This record gives sequence, structure tokens and C-alpha cells, in this order.
Amino acid sequence: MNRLLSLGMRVLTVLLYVFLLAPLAMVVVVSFNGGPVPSFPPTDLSLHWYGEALASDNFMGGLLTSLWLAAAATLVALPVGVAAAFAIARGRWPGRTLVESLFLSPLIVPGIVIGIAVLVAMAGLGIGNAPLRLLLGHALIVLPYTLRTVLAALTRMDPTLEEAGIVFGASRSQVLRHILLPQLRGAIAAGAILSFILSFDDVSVSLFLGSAQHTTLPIAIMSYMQYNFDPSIAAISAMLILATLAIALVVERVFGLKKILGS
Amino acid sequence: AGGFTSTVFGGVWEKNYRAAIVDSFEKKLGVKVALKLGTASEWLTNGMVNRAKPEIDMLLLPYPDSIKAVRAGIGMPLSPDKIPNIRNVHPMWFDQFRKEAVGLDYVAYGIAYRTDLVKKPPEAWSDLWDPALKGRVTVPNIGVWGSWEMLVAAARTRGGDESNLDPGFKALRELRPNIRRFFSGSTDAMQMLDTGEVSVVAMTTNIPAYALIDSGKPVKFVFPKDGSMVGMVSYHVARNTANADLCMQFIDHALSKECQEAFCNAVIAGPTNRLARLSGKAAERVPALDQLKLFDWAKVIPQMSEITDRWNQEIAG
Amino acid sequence: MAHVRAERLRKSHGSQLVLDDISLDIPSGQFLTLLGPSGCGKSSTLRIVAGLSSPDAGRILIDDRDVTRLEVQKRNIGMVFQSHALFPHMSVNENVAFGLRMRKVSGAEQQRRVRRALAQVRLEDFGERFPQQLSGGQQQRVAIARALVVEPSILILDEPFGALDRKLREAMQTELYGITRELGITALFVTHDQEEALMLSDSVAVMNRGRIEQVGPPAELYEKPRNRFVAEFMGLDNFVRARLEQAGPQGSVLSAFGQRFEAPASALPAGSEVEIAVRPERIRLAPQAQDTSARVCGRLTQAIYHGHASDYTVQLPDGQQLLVRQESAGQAPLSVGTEVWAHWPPLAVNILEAA
Amino acid sequence: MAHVRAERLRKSHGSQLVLDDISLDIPSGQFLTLLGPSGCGKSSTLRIVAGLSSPDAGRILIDDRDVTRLEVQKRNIGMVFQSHALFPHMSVNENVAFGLRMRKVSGAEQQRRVRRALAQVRLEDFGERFPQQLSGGQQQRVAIARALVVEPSILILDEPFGALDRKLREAMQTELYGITRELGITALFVTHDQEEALMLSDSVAVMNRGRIEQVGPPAELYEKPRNRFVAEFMGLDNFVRARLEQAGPQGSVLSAFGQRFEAPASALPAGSEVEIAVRPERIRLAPQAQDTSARVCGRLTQAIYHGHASDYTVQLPDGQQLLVRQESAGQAPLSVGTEVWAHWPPLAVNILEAA
Amino acid sequence: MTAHAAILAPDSLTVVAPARGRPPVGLLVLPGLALLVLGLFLPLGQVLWMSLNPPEPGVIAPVAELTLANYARLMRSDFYLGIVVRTLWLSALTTLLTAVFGMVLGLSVWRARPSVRGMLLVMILAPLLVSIVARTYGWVVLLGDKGALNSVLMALGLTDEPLRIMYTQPAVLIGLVHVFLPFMVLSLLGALDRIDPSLTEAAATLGASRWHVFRHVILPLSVPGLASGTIIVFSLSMSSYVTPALMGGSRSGLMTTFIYQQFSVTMNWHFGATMVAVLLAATLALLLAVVGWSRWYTRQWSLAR
Ligand SMILES: Nc1ncnc2c1ncn2[C@@H]1O[C@H](COP(=O)(O)OP(=O)(O)OP(=O)(O)O)[C@@H](O)[C@H]1O
Ligand SMILES: Nc1ncnc2c1ncn2[C@@H]1O[C@H](COP(=O)(O)OP(=O)(O)OP(=O)(O)O)[C@@H](O)[C@H]1O
Ligand SMILES: NCCCCNCCCN
Ligand SMILES: [Mg+2]
Ligand SMILES: [Mg+2]
Repeated sequence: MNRLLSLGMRVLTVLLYVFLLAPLAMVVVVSFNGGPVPSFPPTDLSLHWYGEALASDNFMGGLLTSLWLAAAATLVALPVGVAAAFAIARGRWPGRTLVESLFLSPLIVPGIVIGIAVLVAMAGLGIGNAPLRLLLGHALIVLPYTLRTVLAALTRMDPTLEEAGIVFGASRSQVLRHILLPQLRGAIAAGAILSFILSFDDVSVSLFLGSAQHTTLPIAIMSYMQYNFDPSIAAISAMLILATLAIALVVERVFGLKKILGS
Repeated sequence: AGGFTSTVFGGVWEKNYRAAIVDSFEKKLGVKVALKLGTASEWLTNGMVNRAKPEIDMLLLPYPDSIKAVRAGIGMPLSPDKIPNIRNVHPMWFDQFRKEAVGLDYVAYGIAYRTDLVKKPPEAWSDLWDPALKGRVTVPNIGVWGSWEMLVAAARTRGGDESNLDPGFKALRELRPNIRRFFSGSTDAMQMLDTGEVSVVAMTTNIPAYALIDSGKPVKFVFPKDGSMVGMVSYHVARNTANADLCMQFIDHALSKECQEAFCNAVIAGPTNRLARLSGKAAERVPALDQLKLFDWAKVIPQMSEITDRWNQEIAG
Repeated sequence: MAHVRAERLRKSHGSQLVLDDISLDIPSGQFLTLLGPSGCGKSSTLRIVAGLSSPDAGRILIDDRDVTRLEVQKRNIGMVFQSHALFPHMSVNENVAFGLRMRKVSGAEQQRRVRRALAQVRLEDFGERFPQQLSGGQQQRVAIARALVVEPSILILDEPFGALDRKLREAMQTELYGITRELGITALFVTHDQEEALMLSDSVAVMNRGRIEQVGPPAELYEKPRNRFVAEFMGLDNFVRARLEQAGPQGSVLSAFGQRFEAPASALPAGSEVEIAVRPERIRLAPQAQDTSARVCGRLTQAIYHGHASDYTVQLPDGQQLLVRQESAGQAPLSVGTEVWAHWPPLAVNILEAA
Repeated sequence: MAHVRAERLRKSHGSQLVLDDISLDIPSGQFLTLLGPSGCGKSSTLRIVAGLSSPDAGRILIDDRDVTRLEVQKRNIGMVFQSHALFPHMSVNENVAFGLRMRKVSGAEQQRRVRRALAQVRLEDFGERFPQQLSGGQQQRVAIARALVVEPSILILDEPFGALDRKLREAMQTELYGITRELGITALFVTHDQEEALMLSDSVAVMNRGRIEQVGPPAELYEKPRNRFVAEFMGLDNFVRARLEQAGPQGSVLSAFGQRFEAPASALPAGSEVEIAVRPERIRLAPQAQDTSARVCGRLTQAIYHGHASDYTVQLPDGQQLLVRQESAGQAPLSVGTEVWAHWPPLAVNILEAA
Repeated sequence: MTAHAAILAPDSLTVVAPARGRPPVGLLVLPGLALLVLGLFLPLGQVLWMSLNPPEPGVIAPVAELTLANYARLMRSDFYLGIVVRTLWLSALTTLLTAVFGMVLGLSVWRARPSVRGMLLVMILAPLLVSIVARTYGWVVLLGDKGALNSVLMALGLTDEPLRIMYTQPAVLIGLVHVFLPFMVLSLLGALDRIDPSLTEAAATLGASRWHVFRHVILPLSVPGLASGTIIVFSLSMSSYVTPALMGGSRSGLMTTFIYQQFSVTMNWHFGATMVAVLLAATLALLLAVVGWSRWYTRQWSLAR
């Protein structure tokens, strides 16, 4: 019985990994199509669409914009979210539960509404600066992740370690720097990774906040797809997967991913 | 050197637009034309929100956002004085915008279908109701390009028109058994057609369909016997822009015979400049003006909210 | 150097009163040990003195300055937590160096002192390990090194040797004794080991249920426990009710076990009902009665071997039991069931106020 | 009832060999204690016997069945972890009841047994508390109750009394002794307390650096330690090199301290270089030489008060030191600096193989 | 936080900190709150205000005139109420499946040797790296009428007709579970990583089977992570737009679908704002319950002492 259960678990686990990866594998396969439309299995193998994607100003410019935007939004939301997580986990003030929930509203409000609301508000203030607008919008939508992941980890953290820090002469900021943050490293990294990816992937909020000069990659892709139906999108996706894998491998080699994403 | 900001659709459309119109303009005047990607409704919203201090100097908008823009007074009046080439444009591409915008090109909506999956090729809108197509048709979802046209076309098959859409709703309700799904964009539609999820795309412009056809897929695109619906994009110069003159110079350039021919031949579309002549594939694939079925958008737009509700509940719900 | 005083501390957790009017005075450079049963409030007292929790009432004075609300990190404390509280993300070296880093001690000096502290706890070779890779006793020693290395003016130790074997424990005790005396560190120590308390301390406070029962120099507590609780805690046993027949500065006479016998002097008035106690190891067992002042006869009902000694239970005719510890001293242990005589010298009797 | 055997266990952590050929045999219902210095591999051994970690080589047999790969939960063990490992999200009652729940014991029976187990560890009133709300010793007792309540056939205890004061510890030892003997539980016990080990166990294994140095009944280890390591661990001290001048079954003659004196019988051949040891408490100090077989004169250099005894260091003329423990027995302690004579009876000498 | 728990409040940093005019740790919420209020609540407030204005498509500025007409329209429409229910139902289902599968995956990472852990995490995060459009194409290739799954099923003779999976409600569920799994797994790992392994060992020695160890030790101790994951996934499901639009069939519209419609097609911001208000209120109320429950559940053992 027990054995059956554990065998079942193992099978389920494998199936779940397959479930996660199968559609992506298809995308990668399709990206090697030489023909003008995606087909499966690929008609003639070629890297043609990789070349096309790499040669596109829109894609490459969008990629740059998306990279800095995701990085900046993460950098803004991370400290703010971590600080709020501390306030909620360690403070004793009324209304914490409500405030904790309110911090989730950027997740709940549809992106288009966030985009429009921010656009209208900034126009009302006479601010037409697209990078600033994008940054604000993206910082908002990733804030909940930085908060949540850290909050969950803080709930189960042994407070005697903080006490030991204080006893040995650490100021509050030193306790934070030397004891809490290193222990929350995994949670913070998880929050940062989610933030980065989500900002990088966002369409709805960016749509209303960008400008001719500042278009994100997903918007460029979306616009491309208004008239095109070719494998270059698959090629871009495949390149993103491969690039991420490469980065993960390097990080793994250099730092050990488990150190960053571990406890 | 100065410049201004306008809008542009992505993909091959942008490529051809730049090659045929923008590059030569930039070179001629030594200015920079910044083109914003995105969706029409977003451009329109931006125009409305930033009415006092426009971010987009000149909007290039498709139906129905172009008509909405006109109704919202986004664009400034245009005239042949500043844009001499307007004189060569067929008046219907200028007048329907209350002379506050002018059309760049037109495309025609038709039916795309899989030759291998369809026994009896559709020839008219009414063929979509063929019971043999049960669960094999996709129709644009409301709000998507072609959806309003679909409703009007449906109404017309049952004796209705843009001010009497009831027959259209009735007809589409009857079409429901055939509808596999409402598509959310041309890529979505072509993907379903390509993979055989559907056999017929009910209302699509020629550009995406010919992409499949030209790559050798068993697909055909037809302009229905009872008349193609029309898609059009138009230039709107934002009222408070500081770059109005430059925008108008650009429009004049875009409407020139050379640009119109270069652009329309490339994207397979109809020119608005009467002097422009199509050649090659474009000549075969673009219907003549008299094959087009126009309708009065101004009558549809005020009903949109109500139409959408009805569509959601009666057709999609 | 710091004179530490706790004044009338009181602390509750919910409805439970954990500390009930605790006062302590540790002169600069002295070593005070808290001794008491599990759950009596030792750790709670330590936490308040360290500043990690605040008392509901009362205050902490360091060198006559009220520090009850002073930030912990300004108190120059070294502390060994009962749960060790090692930083799991730091190596042993980093754990030990932590307090030095916070005190901005230079890198080379840090290294030197960390090495020395690790040598003191016999963990020279473990600097690169992480706490999870250490055994229980090794972890505890890292915690000790971490507290000693900062040369604090106040050292607070919560059962720091609980996980160590005797040899190591004795070595650590000696180190601790030396370091505190040498540097004049004021120390507050918790242990559950009476011997350790007596050996290390300048004074010992015996706690019970959040109160201090008696405080004084080790010998005083050992020799003159105020009441049965302290006496028991100091290892006294064989409590028996007795009557003080004669009392005086030269000695007294008691009646108990249905007989009269001599005992040391007592301040209590003649005629008092008292409680007497005799340490198990002060009683001698013999097969025959011998001529000492006090003796009773009984039957051996239990014998437990302890190595250098054996513990015997002697059942007396009146139903009372005596606990006796006999050094093994090479003889064969006595066998259960035999009749024996228990003897003790007059000076072995402790006279306590009756409870 | 379970006969537990460990055969040639070997275990490494990275490059460190933690267990090096450990074999143990615990007959059904017997009590074996592992004794050894901090970090010698006691906990590691326990974990392998429990099935919590698997050996790199060797196997575990329970009733002659190889269980090395058997799941932990099928072994019917009770275990007290060195770190307690109480479930933080369960009340004390729930913690103790856990094993019963897993065994599908009925609710009423669960309650009854939990109450009894908590009474055994003197925590009747703490059932509703959560582990974080308990003192260190209270937590440890909950861990003990949790292991005992399931009446396991094998009980594994890793320093279960480390955080308890002596009285409680003795009470718990008595409970443990009673329960294991009554129910015929096979027990594997780790302690760093020699007395505890000698008192509770049927046999004791002394470990050092991942090896077993000696295993046998308590008295055997205590009386006949095989080597200096075991001897030290058994509390022997005063190790001195000596020469076995005469050897025989009636007794032997040694030369050391520049003199000859009698000693017990030894199996070693006459003429061997040996190491001798005398327990500190077997040496008597006196201001004058007395007529016993062995005596040396020296100067008192240190005196440490321990309550019922004092520890003295005696410096001999040849530079060696003797450690002597004298029962206080009411006399005034000897004062440092005076000249004293140390005497010991012939039988107090232990003869060991020279290291 | 109950009164009982408040009394047991641990005397950690917080209690010690206010010594000598130290600002309380609660103030750390201010930067985040400021970002939220200035960046979202005020702008959003302006939009939500419009839900109380008379509806007029094309008008995009709030006015003073107030009416409940938009709310009345929504409340009176079985259709829109049905959408609210359908959205809640689908989100709940998505969350449930994600939680179950996320736990399985989370445990696989938690138990993995450190050397493979990184790679497992990358695999779990992978779905987030591919744009939804490309991902949908992948799904079509797999699940379409002529997709891999159907080919296999038909080749095996398990079915004569292809299973219709794409463009149905279940397809939306598949798509949502697929993209939201990484969020759940990461949240869960945050909690799992804080579980002392000796606790599971202790449970095993007490006779708990693997299932019981999970049920009685791992699951309760991962409640903070589970709550976090639930909260994130539920919120994301409630506001998901692209996946239902691309993978759903004709009847898969969710609240967000119609909110998008009102904002970008009919330009009836007033009614759109009304739906946003309802979406926000329903989701926040549910989340408040989850947050409160999780806090209540962990009150005894989070942070005590
Ligand atoms: N995870 C690990 N990695 C590396 N070394 C380890 C690990 N766990 C234990 N060790 C080492 O193995 C040795 C034996 O450890 P073990 O816990 O068995 O000791 P012990 O006898 O129980 O000691 P103590 O009495 O201090 O608890 C120690 O030297 C310890 O440092
Ligand atoms: N957070 C808490 N909530 C409720 N009661 C508590 C809490 N912390 C401690 N206590 C109680 O306070 C009393 C004193 O605890 P303390 O830790 O000071 O004991 P101790 O003397 O150190 O005991 P030990 O020797 O067992 O460590 C105990 O009875 C304990 O149960
Ligand atoms: N409420 C808008 C938040 C946008 C988040 N998008 C999630 C997409 C997941 N791929
Ligand atoms: Mg304590
Ligand atoms: Mg151990």
C-alpha cells in the first residue's frame, strides 16, 4: 500500500515535470522550422527564424527595454516589499491582516486597468515620461511577489538567531544585513526571480505605459503577431529558454543555484 | 532635425510601411519618424488621455477606432491646402472621417478555408451556415477586427443592416453550432486553420490568409460573392500637437502615387489614391472598389456597448 | 567590569507567573550561578538581564545605571543560549568572529582571537564547518567560543556544558574559571549541575517557581541550606522529622528513629520540631552495629551500582527509608535482603526548619 | 522485545570518517549505553540503528532480520533526539499522542496514556502548551514522554537527560529503568554522564573517534578498563608510568615515584613497562606519613571546593601532579601551600597496558 | 490576531526595539504603502470613482454626478453574475490543482540532492519563460484535434474521434495551472525549506508512514507557504486574461475578459470600473479570509518566544 503510494507519487512527479516542459519542448522544436509558418513536425530544419528574430530592431530594442525594466522594477520592489514583509511579520500594529491583503491588489486588478489608471494619473500630473511610467507600473505589479515570498519565510524564522545577533553587538541594521537577509536569501531570490520574469513577461500594463521609444519585448511580439504568423516568435521563446538555461548553468557553476534558491 | 511620433502595426506590415513610405520621407526631410507599436484602442486611449499635450502626434488608426477618434474629436481638420494629395483620394476615404482624417489604404475581409477539409468551398457569407461545417468555423470575437463587420454582414444576409442588427444576432445565434470558437486575433485564427482545429475562418483580411497560402498550405481565401467587407486605416493629426505641419507633410507623402503603389503592392491592399495602380499579386488579390460593401460605422459605434452585451449573452454566452 | 543588579523582576507569560520578585546582585567581576529545577525561571531571568525580554516590573542596573530599556547591543554581553542559536548560514569561524566583526575588530586580530577561542573549546580544526555538520557537543562548544571571544564585560551562560562529557566539561570549566577571573568578567551562569555551581561560583542563587529561595556563597548554601528545598537541591537526602531535645552552641541532642543522638549546634530553640537530613554518602553501612553516636538497623531493599560508589536503600522497621551511598573501595557490594546497620557521625546531621 | 545488532558499520561525511567499523549487540530487553567524547560518533550510530541514515557499509539486524533498508516507521522504535525535535505546531498533548495516533490507538486510550506519560515526566499540567512555551528541560521531558508513550520494542535515547537538574534526572532515570525492565524494551542510550551510564546499563560501549574502545558490563569497564582512554573516561586519573617488578595472581609489585609498592594482580608479565592510575577519591591526604603500602609527599598547589568533597592538586618533587578528591566530611579543608602526604591502598591501583 | 495570541506575543525584536526612541519595525511598511497608495490606489480610485458615474461610452473623466446604475446593471444581469461565479469557480479550481501539484513538485525539489535541485527549479520556472502565444502553439501541437495526444490515443485505439481539448474550459484550466505552478512551488519551497528535517525523522520514528509524515508534519508546517501560494495563484487566476482568451472556447470568458472589453472595445469605462470594483471586493474578501486563517493557524508556533 505504502509502496504503491510512493510509486504513484514518483509517477505523478515525473508526469508533472513532463506537463511543465512538454509545450515548451514543442515550441523549441517548432522554432527550427525553415518554412514561413510554424508546423509540427518541422518541415525543413533551419535556424532561419533565429536570424530573423535577431535581426529585428523591434525585438532587440524591446529585449533591451524589457531587461532594464524588469531589473529596475525588481530593484525598486524588492527592498520595499522586503521591508513591508518585516513590518507585517514582526510589527504589532492593528490592521496588519488588512494591509497584508491590500498589498495583493496589484495582482488582482487586471493589468489593463492598472495601465490605464497610471496613464491617466500621470497625464493628470503632466508627467509624460514613459520609462518612469513603465517603472511605476511594473514595480507595482511585482511588489506582491517580493512581499509574499519573504513574508512566508519570515513566519518560520527562529527569532533566537536575531537575539544572538543583538547580544553580540549587532545594531538593528547589522542584524538585518548579517543574520536576517542571509537567511532569507532563498526567499528573496525567489521573489526577485519571480518579479523579474513577471515584469519581463507583462503585456497588459506595459501596453498603456510605453512609448514609441520604449516598447517592451512582449509588446513587440504582440504587435508582430498582428500580421505575422511565422516561427520567429517560437525562435525568440526558444532563445529565451536557452539563454535562461545557460545563465542558470553558469550561476550553478559559479555560485551554486542551491545557495541562492536554497534555505 | 525634428521629428514626430506616429503609430504602426507590427510585423510585415511595419516592414513594408517603413520601406515604402517612412524611409523615403525621413531621407527627404532629414527628420525622424518615431513609430509606436501596440494596439489601436491603446493609441486611441492615449490620444484621449493626453489630449491637452499629445504624446502621439499623428495616429494611424483602423476601423472602428478611427471613427471613434473622429467622434471624440481627436484629430484636427485636414485639407488639400496642406495635403495636396487629398485631391487624388476618393472622397469616400476622406468624407466618412468628417475631413478630420484621411485613409491610407483599404483591405477586404473574406473567408479563408482549408481546401482539404472542406467538401463544398464557401462562396458567400451564407455558406457559413452550412450544417456540414458543424464545429468547424471560427468567427472573430466581439471587439476583434472583423467582428462588427461579421455582425453587419450577417444582418444583411437576413435583410437587416447597420441600424437594424436584430437579424444579424439571430443569424449568428443560428451559426453557433458551426462555431468552434471565437478567435481573438488573426494569428489565433490562422493557427487554428493551419493545425486543422477549424476548417473555415469566417471573417479575415487577406494578409494573414495569403501568408498560409504562399507557404503552400492547402488554404484558399475568397471574397464572398455578396460583397467583401472593408478594412481601412487612416491618419489623424492630434489637435494640440506641435508638429502638425510635419505630420501633414508626411500624410501628403504617404498619399503620393509612388508611395501608395509601393506600399499597397507590397502588403496586398487597395490604394486610396485613385491614380495609384496595383500590379502583380496585389492586382489579383485586391477587389475593386465596386466589389466592396461599405457600411456606416457612425451608426454602429453608438450601439457598441449594447451590441457587446448582446453578443456576450446571446452569441458567446 | 560591570556591577550587575536585578531588582524585583516580575514576568508573566499569559496567566502564568514566571518570575516573581527576583532580585540579584553580582558585584563586578564576580560569578553568580542560578540553580534550580527545570522550568523555575532561570532562562527567563537571563533573558531579562541580557535585555532580550523586558520585565513586567522591576529593573536591571549595570554599574548603577538603569538599563532596563537600553539596547542590548550596547551592553557588551557575551551569551551562550540554551539552544545554542548558532547562525546556520555562517561557518564556525564566522560564527565565532561575529561579535568581533560587530565590534569592528581588525581582520588579522579577528583571526587570531577566533583561533584562540576555538582552541579553548578544542575545535581548532572545525573552523570551516557549518553548524549542521557538527555534533551536539561541538555545536555547544562553538556557542561557548562565540561568547568568550568578545571578552565581554558581562557573560551570560545558559547551561553551556549540558552536552559535554565529563572530561571536556571539566576542561571547559577550568577555562571558564580562568578567563572570567583573569579578565574580571561579571558572569551569570545557569546550570543544573550542583557540583559545577559550587565549583565555579562566587555565589549561588537557588530558584524555585520563579522565586529565589536562597542566595549566598557556595559553602554557605551547601553547609547551611535554609530549607528543605535548598537542602534537597544541594544533594541532601534522608529527611526525617525530629525533635530538638537540647540545643546549644556546642552541639545539640535530637530524638528521632525512636532514639536520641548527638547533632551539631543549632540556632533553633530546644523543644522545636525540626527536620533533619543526612547526606547519603555520610552514612556508613555495616553488618554489625558499631559504636558511633547514631545508628539504626534495617534491611537492604535496593542496590544500584554507580562505578566508584553504590546507592543502597535501607528499609527501617518504622517504614522509613534511608538512602545510602557507599564508596565501592574495592569491597564486594552488599547484597539486597541482608540486615545492615546504618551509622552516621554527629556532624553529618543537618538541622532545618520544619517545613 | 527485540534483539538488536549492528554489524561493522562504517559511515563518512565527505572525507571525514565518522564511524569506523562499529559493531554492537544488544540482546532483547537489554540496555546498552554508548559513552564517548563529544563528536565521537554516538549520535551517528543511533541514527543508523534507528534507520534515519544508512551506513556506507555494514548492516543492522533486528531479531536476526536484516533491516538496514527497512523503513523507519516499521521498526517500532521510540527515539529521543538530542535536539528534541518536538513538533512546533502541536501542543504537548498532541506531540505525545502522535505515536499513538499513528498506531491507531483509540481516543480514550490515547488520552489515558498521554496523561500517564506526562505524569511520568512531571508535566501533568503542560498538555495544552506549545513547545515554544516551554523551558529547555520541559521540552526535553516532552520528548522523553513522546518516546516512552508508544511502549516501543526498541528505545533509542540521545542524551535524554542533558537539560535536567539532578533530582529530576534521577527521578527520570528511575522511571526509565523501571519502564524498560518492566516492558522488556531493548534500549540504546547515549549519555555523557559516566554515572548514568553505569547505573542504567546492562552493558556500556566506550567510543572514541568512530571506533569502539571497549564494550562490557559497567563493572567490568569500571574495574578493568582496557586502556588509558577508557580508564580516563571511567573517571580514573593520576596516570603514571611504572614498571611491573613482580606479577602474580596474588598481587604484584610496582616501581614508580622512585619507590616500590604493592598493587593488585595483573595478567601482564613481570618486567613490563605499564601505566598505573589511581582514582582521585581513593587517595587520602594527611599532614603526616602513615603506614600504608604506598605514600608520596608533595605540596598542595590547588584546592577546589565541590560541596561534599574538595579537589586538591598535589605537586610531587619530581614534577608530577596528583589529583586528589577528599570528602569534606565536616573537617576544615586543607590549605594551599602546605606539605602533605598522599596515601593509597594497594587495591586502589589500576594497571593498564602502556599506551 | 486573537487577544489570546497577543498576550503570548513573543518578546523578540519588536519588544526590545522601542527602547530609547527607536522607531517601531511597523514603520517599515510605509515605503511599500506609499508606493501602493500613490501608484495604485489613488489612480485606481479615480477609475473606480467612475463606476459611480452615469455610464457614457467614450467619456474617460470622472464627474461629480453619482448613480448606482452600473452596479444595478451588473447585479440585475444573470449573465454577469454568472461570470462572477464562473470566474471564482475556475480560480478556485486552478488554485486547488496548483496547490496539489505544486506540493508534489515542491516536495520533489525539497527532497532532491542539492546538486540537482537547481536544475529542477529551472525546469519548474521554465513555463514562465515562454511567451503565452508561443506556449499556446505548443499546447495546440500537443492537445489539438490532430495533436500528439490525440494521435497517440487514436493510434492505440482508445478513441475513434479526437478528444476536443483545445479551446474548451478544461484547456483554460490546463493553461492556467501550467503557468501558475511555478508561483505555487516557489512559495511552498519558502516554507518547506524552513522545516527542520529532524521533525520528519521524529515522526517516522513514531511510526508515521510517508503519507502521515506529510499529512501531520510537512503539510501543517508549510501552511505559510501554501497560504502565500494560494493567495498569489488565486489572485492571478481571477485577473488572468491572455490564457483564457487564447486557450478558451466560445464560452470561456472570465471577468477580466469583459473588463478588457469595456475598457478597450466599448470604451465604457464606467461599467468596466464597476466590474473591477466587484472583482477586487470579492477577491480581497476571500484573501483576507485566507490571510487571517493562515495567521490564526500559525499563531502558536510562528515566532513564539
Ligand atoms: N553533516 C555532517 N557533515 C560533516 N560532519 C558531520 C556531520 N554530522 C556529523 N558530523 C561529524 O561526525 C562526527 C560524529 O558526530 P556525532 O553527532 O555522531 O557525534 P556525537 O558522538 O553524537 O557527539 P556529541 O556528544 O557532541 O553529540 C563529529 O565529529 C561531527 O563533526
Ligand atoms: N513563551 C512562553 N509562554 C508561556 N510560558 C512560558 C514561555 N516561556 C517560558 N515559559 C514558562 O516559564 C517558566 C520558566 O521558563 P524558563 O525557560 O525560564 O525555565 P528554566 O528555569 O530555564 O528551565 P530549564 O532548566 O528547563 O531550561 C517555565 O515553566 C515555562 O514553561
Ligand atoms: N493583474 C495583472 C498582473 C499581471 C501578471 N501577469 C501574469 C502573467 C503570467 N504569465
Ligand atoms: Mg532554561
Ligand atoms: Mg550527539
